[in-house]
Amino acid sequence: MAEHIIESIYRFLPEIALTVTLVAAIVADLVLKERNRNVSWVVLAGLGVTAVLVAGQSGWNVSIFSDMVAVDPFAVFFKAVLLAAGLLIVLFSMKSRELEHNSTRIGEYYMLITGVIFGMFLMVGATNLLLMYLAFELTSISSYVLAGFTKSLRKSAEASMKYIIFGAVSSGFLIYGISLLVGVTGAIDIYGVRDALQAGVEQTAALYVAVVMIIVGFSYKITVVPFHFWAPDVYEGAPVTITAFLATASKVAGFAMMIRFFRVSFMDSGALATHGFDGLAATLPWSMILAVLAAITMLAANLMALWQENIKRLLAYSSIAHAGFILMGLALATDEGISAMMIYLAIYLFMNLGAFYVVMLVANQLGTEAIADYQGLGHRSPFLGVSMAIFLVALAGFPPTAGFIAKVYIFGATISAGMIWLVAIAGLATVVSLFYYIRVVRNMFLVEPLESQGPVTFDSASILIMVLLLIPVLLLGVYFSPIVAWAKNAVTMFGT
Amino acid sequence: MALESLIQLSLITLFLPLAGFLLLIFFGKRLPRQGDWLGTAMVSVAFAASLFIMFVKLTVPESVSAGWTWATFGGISGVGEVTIELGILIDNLSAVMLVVVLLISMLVHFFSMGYLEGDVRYSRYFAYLGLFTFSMLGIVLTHNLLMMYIFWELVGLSSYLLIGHWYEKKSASNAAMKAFIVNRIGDAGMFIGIMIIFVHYSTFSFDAIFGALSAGNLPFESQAWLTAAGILIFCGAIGKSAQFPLHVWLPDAMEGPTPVSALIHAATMVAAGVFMVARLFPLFTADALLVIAYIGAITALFAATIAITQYDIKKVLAWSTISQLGYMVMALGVGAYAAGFMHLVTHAAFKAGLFLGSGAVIYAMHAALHKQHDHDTDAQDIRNMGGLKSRMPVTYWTFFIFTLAISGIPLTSGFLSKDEILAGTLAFSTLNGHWVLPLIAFTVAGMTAFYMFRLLILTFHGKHARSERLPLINEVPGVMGIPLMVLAALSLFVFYSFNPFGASSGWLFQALERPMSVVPEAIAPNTWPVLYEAISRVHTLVMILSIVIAVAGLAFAWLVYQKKIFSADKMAAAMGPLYRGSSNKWYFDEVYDAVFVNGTLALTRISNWFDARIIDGIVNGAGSVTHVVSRISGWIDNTFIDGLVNFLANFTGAIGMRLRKIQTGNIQTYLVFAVFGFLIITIVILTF
Amino acid sequence: MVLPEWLAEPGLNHFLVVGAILFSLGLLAVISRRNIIMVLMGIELILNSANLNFVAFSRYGSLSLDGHMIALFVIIIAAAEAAVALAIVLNIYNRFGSVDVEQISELKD
Amino acid sequence: MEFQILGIGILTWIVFLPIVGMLIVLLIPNENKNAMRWTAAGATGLQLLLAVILLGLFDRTALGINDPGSFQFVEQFDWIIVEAVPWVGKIEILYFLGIDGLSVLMVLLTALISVIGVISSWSIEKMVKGYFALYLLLVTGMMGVFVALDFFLFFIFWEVMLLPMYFLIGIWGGPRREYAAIKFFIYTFVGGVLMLLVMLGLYFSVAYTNGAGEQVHTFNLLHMMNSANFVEGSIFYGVDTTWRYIAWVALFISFAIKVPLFPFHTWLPDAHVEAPTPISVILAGVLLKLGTYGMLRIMYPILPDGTVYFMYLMAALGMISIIYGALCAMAQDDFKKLIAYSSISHMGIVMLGMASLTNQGTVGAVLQMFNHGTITAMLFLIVGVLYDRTHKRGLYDFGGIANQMPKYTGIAMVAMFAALGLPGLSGFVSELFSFLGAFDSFRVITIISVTGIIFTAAYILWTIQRVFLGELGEEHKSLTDLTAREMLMFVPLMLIVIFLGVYPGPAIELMNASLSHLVEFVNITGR
Repeated sequence: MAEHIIESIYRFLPEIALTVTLVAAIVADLVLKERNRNVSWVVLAGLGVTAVLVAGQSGWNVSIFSDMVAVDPFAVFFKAVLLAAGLLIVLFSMKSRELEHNSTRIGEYYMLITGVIFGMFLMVGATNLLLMYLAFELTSISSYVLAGFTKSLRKSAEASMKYIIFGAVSSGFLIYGISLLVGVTGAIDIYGVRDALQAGVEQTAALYVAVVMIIVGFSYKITVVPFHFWAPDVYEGAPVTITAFLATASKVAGFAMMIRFFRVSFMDSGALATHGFDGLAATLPWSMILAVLAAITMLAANLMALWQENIKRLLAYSSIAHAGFILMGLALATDEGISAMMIYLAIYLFMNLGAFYVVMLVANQLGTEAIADYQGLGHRSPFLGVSMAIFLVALAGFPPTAGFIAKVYIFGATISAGMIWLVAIAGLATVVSLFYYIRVVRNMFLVEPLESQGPVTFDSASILIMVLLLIPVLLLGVYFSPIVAWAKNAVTMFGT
Repeated sequence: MALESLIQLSLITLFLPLAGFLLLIFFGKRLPRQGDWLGTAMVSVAFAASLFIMFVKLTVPESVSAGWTWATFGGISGVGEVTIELGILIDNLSAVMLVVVLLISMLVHFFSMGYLEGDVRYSRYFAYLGLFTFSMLGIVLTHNLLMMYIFWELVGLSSYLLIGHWYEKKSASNAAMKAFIVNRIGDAGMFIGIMIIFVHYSTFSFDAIFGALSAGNLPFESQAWLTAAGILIFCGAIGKSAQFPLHVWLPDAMEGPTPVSALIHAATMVAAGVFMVARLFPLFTADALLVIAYIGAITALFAATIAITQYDIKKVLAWSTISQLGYMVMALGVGAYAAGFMHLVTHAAFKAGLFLGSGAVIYAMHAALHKQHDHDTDAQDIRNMGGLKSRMPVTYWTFFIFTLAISGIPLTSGFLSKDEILAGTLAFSTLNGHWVLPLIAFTVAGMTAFYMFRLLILTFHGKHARSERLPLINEVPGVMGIPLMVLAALSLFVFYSFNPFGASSGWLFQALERPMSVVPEAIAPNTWPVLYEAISRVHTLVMILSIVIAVAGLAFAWLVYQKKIFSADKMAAAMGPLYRGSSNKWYFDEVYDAVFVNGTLALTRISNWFDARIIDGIVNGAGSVTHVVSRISGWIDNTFIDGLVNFLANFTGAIGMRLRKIQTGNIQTYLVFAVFGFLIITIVILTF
Repeated sequence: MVLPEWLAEPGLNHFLVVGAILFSLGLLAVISRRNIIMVLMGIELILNSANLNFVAFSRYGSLSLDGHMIALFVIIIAAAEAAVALAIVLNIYNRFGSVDVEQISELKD
Repeated sequence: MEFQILGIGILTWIVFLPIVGMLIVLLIPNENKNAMRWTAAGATGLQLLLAVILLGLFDRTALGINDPGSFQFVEQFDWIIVEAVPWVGKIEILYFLGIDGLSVLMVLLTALISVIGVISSWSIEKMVKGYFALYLLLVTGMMGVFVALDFFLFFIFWEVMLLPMYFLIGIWGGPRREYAAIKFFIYTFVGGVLMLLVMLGLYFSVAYTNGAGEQVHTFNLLHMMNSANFVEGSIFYGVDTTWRYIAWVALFISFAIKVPLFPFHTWLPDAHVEAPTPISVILAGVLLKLGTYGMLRIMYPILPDGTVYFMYLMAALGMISIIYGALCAMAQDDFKKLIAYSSISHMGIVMLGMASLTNQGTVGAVLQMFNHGTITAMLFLIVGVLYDRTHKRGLYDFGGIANQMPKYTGIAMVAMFAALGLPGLSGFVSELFSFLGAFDSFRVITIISVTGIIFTAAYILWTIQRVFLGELGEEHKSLTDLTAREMLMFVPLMLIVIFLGVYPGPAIELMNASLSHLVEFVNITGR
């Protein structure tokens, strides 16, 4: 037993490192002066260490703390992605003007960020239903606070309020669903659930309700229509950095948890079918539910995005739409689909963060988030304009950007799984999405700036960060075998 | 000498005029005298060569030809090879035609030196003459359909350029356009005909096609297709030779300089149609030939009726040209091959002469009017002329000879050919019925004599319209006079046959013996021996008849316009509608404008509207319904206006608009939607 | 006194039904009440309905003490959530001078 | 056939030289405009030089199309290789370039038009750096499409063209440029999405067994052409199945939009009218050919059954485009719009020719692609010259130009009559063979189409009359004739037009082998 604990702790080092970072952040906040800079450096360092530790975990495929957490390629992949997101967000935060106004409380800001990342690490690894829920709540609750971090602003306050109410209800759905699941299967971790399903379940109706409620719970996290309503408002109200964080990292984590849950307990066991209980059981159509939800999400989100006047809202809807595209992969119930999702998520992280970064810089310089104010930006600051154009084009899925690769793989997987109708809808949605992405590009380049609007410039650091984001978006567009190979191998989860 | 060397020689004759064209187009302006001498020299040399070619060729029976590969298709493993050749064929037909074309061309070159002296685009004019000569020679010398079509279009081009020589005048450029487009219609038919032939035989060369046909290999194994091909190809001739119903362009073409009218629209290009029919004679079926004959007859008749009432000296000649061309076509149609072609030759001489003569008259009139500073009087209207005989003797006497020739008075070349044609038609009707044809033929002969003498008398005899102008009118310079004399000489019988009353014994007639038809017996026209036998039966009768009729026509004109025994106006009044119809060219132009031109224009407008409204506004319904929406959002108007884009933008946009409505900002509404979502899913699951 | 048959021997389903009713009431409260505090109460109801299930399952179902344990955790979570929520509500009150959900709807399309 | 410079294949050079040029342009400081112009000229010029060398070394007898052995200047490298895992087979995407008789002329055309485009861009003063950067990127895209033999690569190049074009029209265009640009963009993007879906479908349907004996899915076009490679049970497996027809239609639409074929053509007039002259030249000269090229390269050999099944549809659409385009052209009074519609009409002839599935027809069609490229490029340059001088494009604004600008008029006449299909100029030859081939397969359709040449004559001659003939207006008395730079753009095109008109033999010989093979292949496998 003891050595199991020891071993578990050893396997758990990255998470521990994060906790240490968290504490360090608090301390630094107390002792150091000129906080903003220094605390952020501390956090960066902590994340750096964590990154090293995570790198050390590659290839492991074990379960620790008596089947509480799995450390497997799948988890490692997502930890890496999340760390990338975390690092970038911290970098953003160092540049953000919004936060400077609250520099007195900046310590707790970074602390919370670290906390969220910790929660996400648990989310991607958790195999125990309770731990899943705890991790889920840990990230959520910290996010509620972060969303309202600039609390002096009405919109920020409102955002956090909506976020917490919607979030709490959804987590209520989740835990209630879990309670039913636990009840009907008598198991409290996903392996147990799988075995129970394979052994057969009597109360199928209860099982169905449970699954649907769990799906609802996840759907809120990954913003699937019609459980997405909080997203646009919260994204608009929250500080840009947090919006970016929510739109990318927390979505990634949510997907990771969802994938693991369905992959382990439902997928490779033709579970319900095998023991031939009554007809209902044979056909728990969870993948069809997801397919339909994905289709609705893609269409609705893209359509609603058409009319947005606020760039953050626009990106909010675009990220909802992307959630739809990604969800297709899970709906296929194939490992190919899952690997496609992972590729998509990794790439999506960079292009979306990039777009948000530009939004932040513009907000810093011009203090505006209105799309109308972007007119002539391409002329006023070619670098910024071109970068934004690249990110948007990537989001629209044009070659030779990484966005195209993401779409190719998710579409490809869908086609090879034979869901032609779904991929057709996806294609249609893509066309629609073009309208609003290109509209921003148009504003930036096809409209001349006014005489009054002079050129816009940035310090080299900001430019450096931008380049950091551009490189993967462009490079993965023309040479993507590494990410693909990694994603394909990372589909292996412990216990499958 | 070896016949093969004729090929090289013919190539030289072919390319000399082209060289002239290129040199003049690029350096014309810088050369002395703007290089008119250059173009003329080129053509003269070519003419000499052509004479040589003809004499050599006529001494030997067999014809000579050569071809060069132009394009190759297929020829890889498992795919047959198709080779397309361009090439030269020299037989009696082309040899004679060669001389005719170059002779007239040369004379016109000389005449033009005088006529266009000091013109704005003098060198350009000679360049175009060269281009035309080249293209015409191409038609004459070719040994395949494709090359014939190519040069067919090229003469069209040069004719377009020359008609539009004075393009500052709207009427001129209009006429040029009309000529080209009307011809294009004929050419389209011809092209289809050629396609039928090629697609079946995979070759364009005459020999190959005739060979395959005589072996009984019909296009798509059907006689109908063969006849169709024949008639379609003949469409080209209808266009070029201004046959009914595509004759409308020729009178307008008179907008070009008169020497051009002489060369292109009287002697050579318009005769190309006739030449082509002669060239392809073997593949025409009896039915095709009958159609051809009737087209010719109709053309001949109604053109003559129009010519009678015209007052513009060139218009009269133009209509008479159409009528004479109809004559030739009819002759070929009935199978009087040699007669038809001979008439082409003789007609070339005297009609060119007539045009040049009229050119001389117009030239003199212009000079006189210029001296009077009179810019209103029309220098081409014969009502403003009269009595020129005294002032312009050379012109008068040559013109007189030409008129005799065209009216078919004995001792002229015209008599010989025309007499043969009449005989041919009559013989044809003795064999196959169709009495209409000879009837028309004789009528037209009479009318021709009448209106030509009417023209002669009104122009040269009687008193001049304005007595004070007469002394100002002077004879034209020698460079214009000599060509007239040469042509006049060539309008006499001796050059074609030593027997003034029988062409059949003449060298030309002998040289142009009719080729064997290659179409199957059943649908072939009656063979030459048969027809010839019939001709010789009716020949004497025809000769007498034709003389009588010609003289009658002549005499009548004399009585009406010289002696004024009958008043022309009274007769016109008596004729009433007939007269009006004739003087208005039976309203062809009006009808065509109303039907085809406006029809097409309407069509273009319709399709344009269609493009803008329907195609480009798919489901404009969606567009208009949601127009309000697009108002609300300013950007959509200036980004997406119409078309598919419009549809997409408005339609999807509208949906998007509706969907946004649910994003009310009230958290509880959100939750309601979410809960509904949950309930729907659950219910669906539990029920299915 | 004599209890009606269906109440005589309370079993798993009774608890589940009660739990479901609690859940629905909570949801109803969240959706209908205009005062944020009331909404938060509704949320508490929802979470506790889940707790009831857990406990019931570990009493009647195959679960051992796990159910109770999970319930405890959930209660803690609920407490934390409530704390944060109240803080946020306080902030809302400072900004909007009201805790009426209807009025806090400035962010919308 | 191999030819390398510095160990890098000639095709790579040809495709990526413009990119190099683009990078240099981006490094040049803004004020130094001439340097950028010369860089662009240099890059495209070298490209043209290489293309000519290519032409010189090209082996006319090699078949190409579906036979890897006989492609020339082939460069094949693994680009994306992902080893197989239990749930996904090996992934293979190739960097695969090569040309055959079908593409060689297109490569030459692209290089030529690109150079000429640069020359005519000399007068552009607005945001020169951005302009040439985008221009060169566009050139790379076009060239890439013509030499790519891997569907993925093909698609990337195909889409790469889209954005530069959007900006080039949208920023440097005329008054309604935004509308024209977005319209072009949306149309083509829709086409792109359709193509993407079919491409992925094909990818999963096609798998070949490689040396190691493992089943490899691939985007290699040549493998897709081999019906034996279609995996049993995959959606495009079999012959004459519904899915294959759907795939055919989707591909056809995506290509037909580019051609553009009635009824997908409405973006063209707007794009042409609004685009700056050089871009119109590129658009008409090269971009439209991509559609028909794509059909011949991808649709024909990969889905021959569909091609044979739908050949009448293609022919009918071709016919409509011919007549309809000509009629619409006749109704225009904007010079540029007229030419735009004439392009629709002329590309209709291409469609008709290739639909016939005969040697003459296909050769005629490809030749017509080339000729239309040169001729229409000339026409747009002609409008451009007039527009630079007068800033007017209306046909009724002019008249009597012939006297004022003789050189210009002469060149214009050549171009116009070539467009009219006058024998002796290249337009005629290709139309002739397209029609001859078409008549072999479709009697009625072809006969109707032939009447199109009458309308063509009509609108061309009207244009000549309105612009060049008649009295010269006072305001145009000051017009100057062509400058040396302008002559430089016209003369090469004119020489080509005349040469191919007089003696098309060499050009036909270049493509004959490949196209004959293609036609035979489609006819055998498709029927």
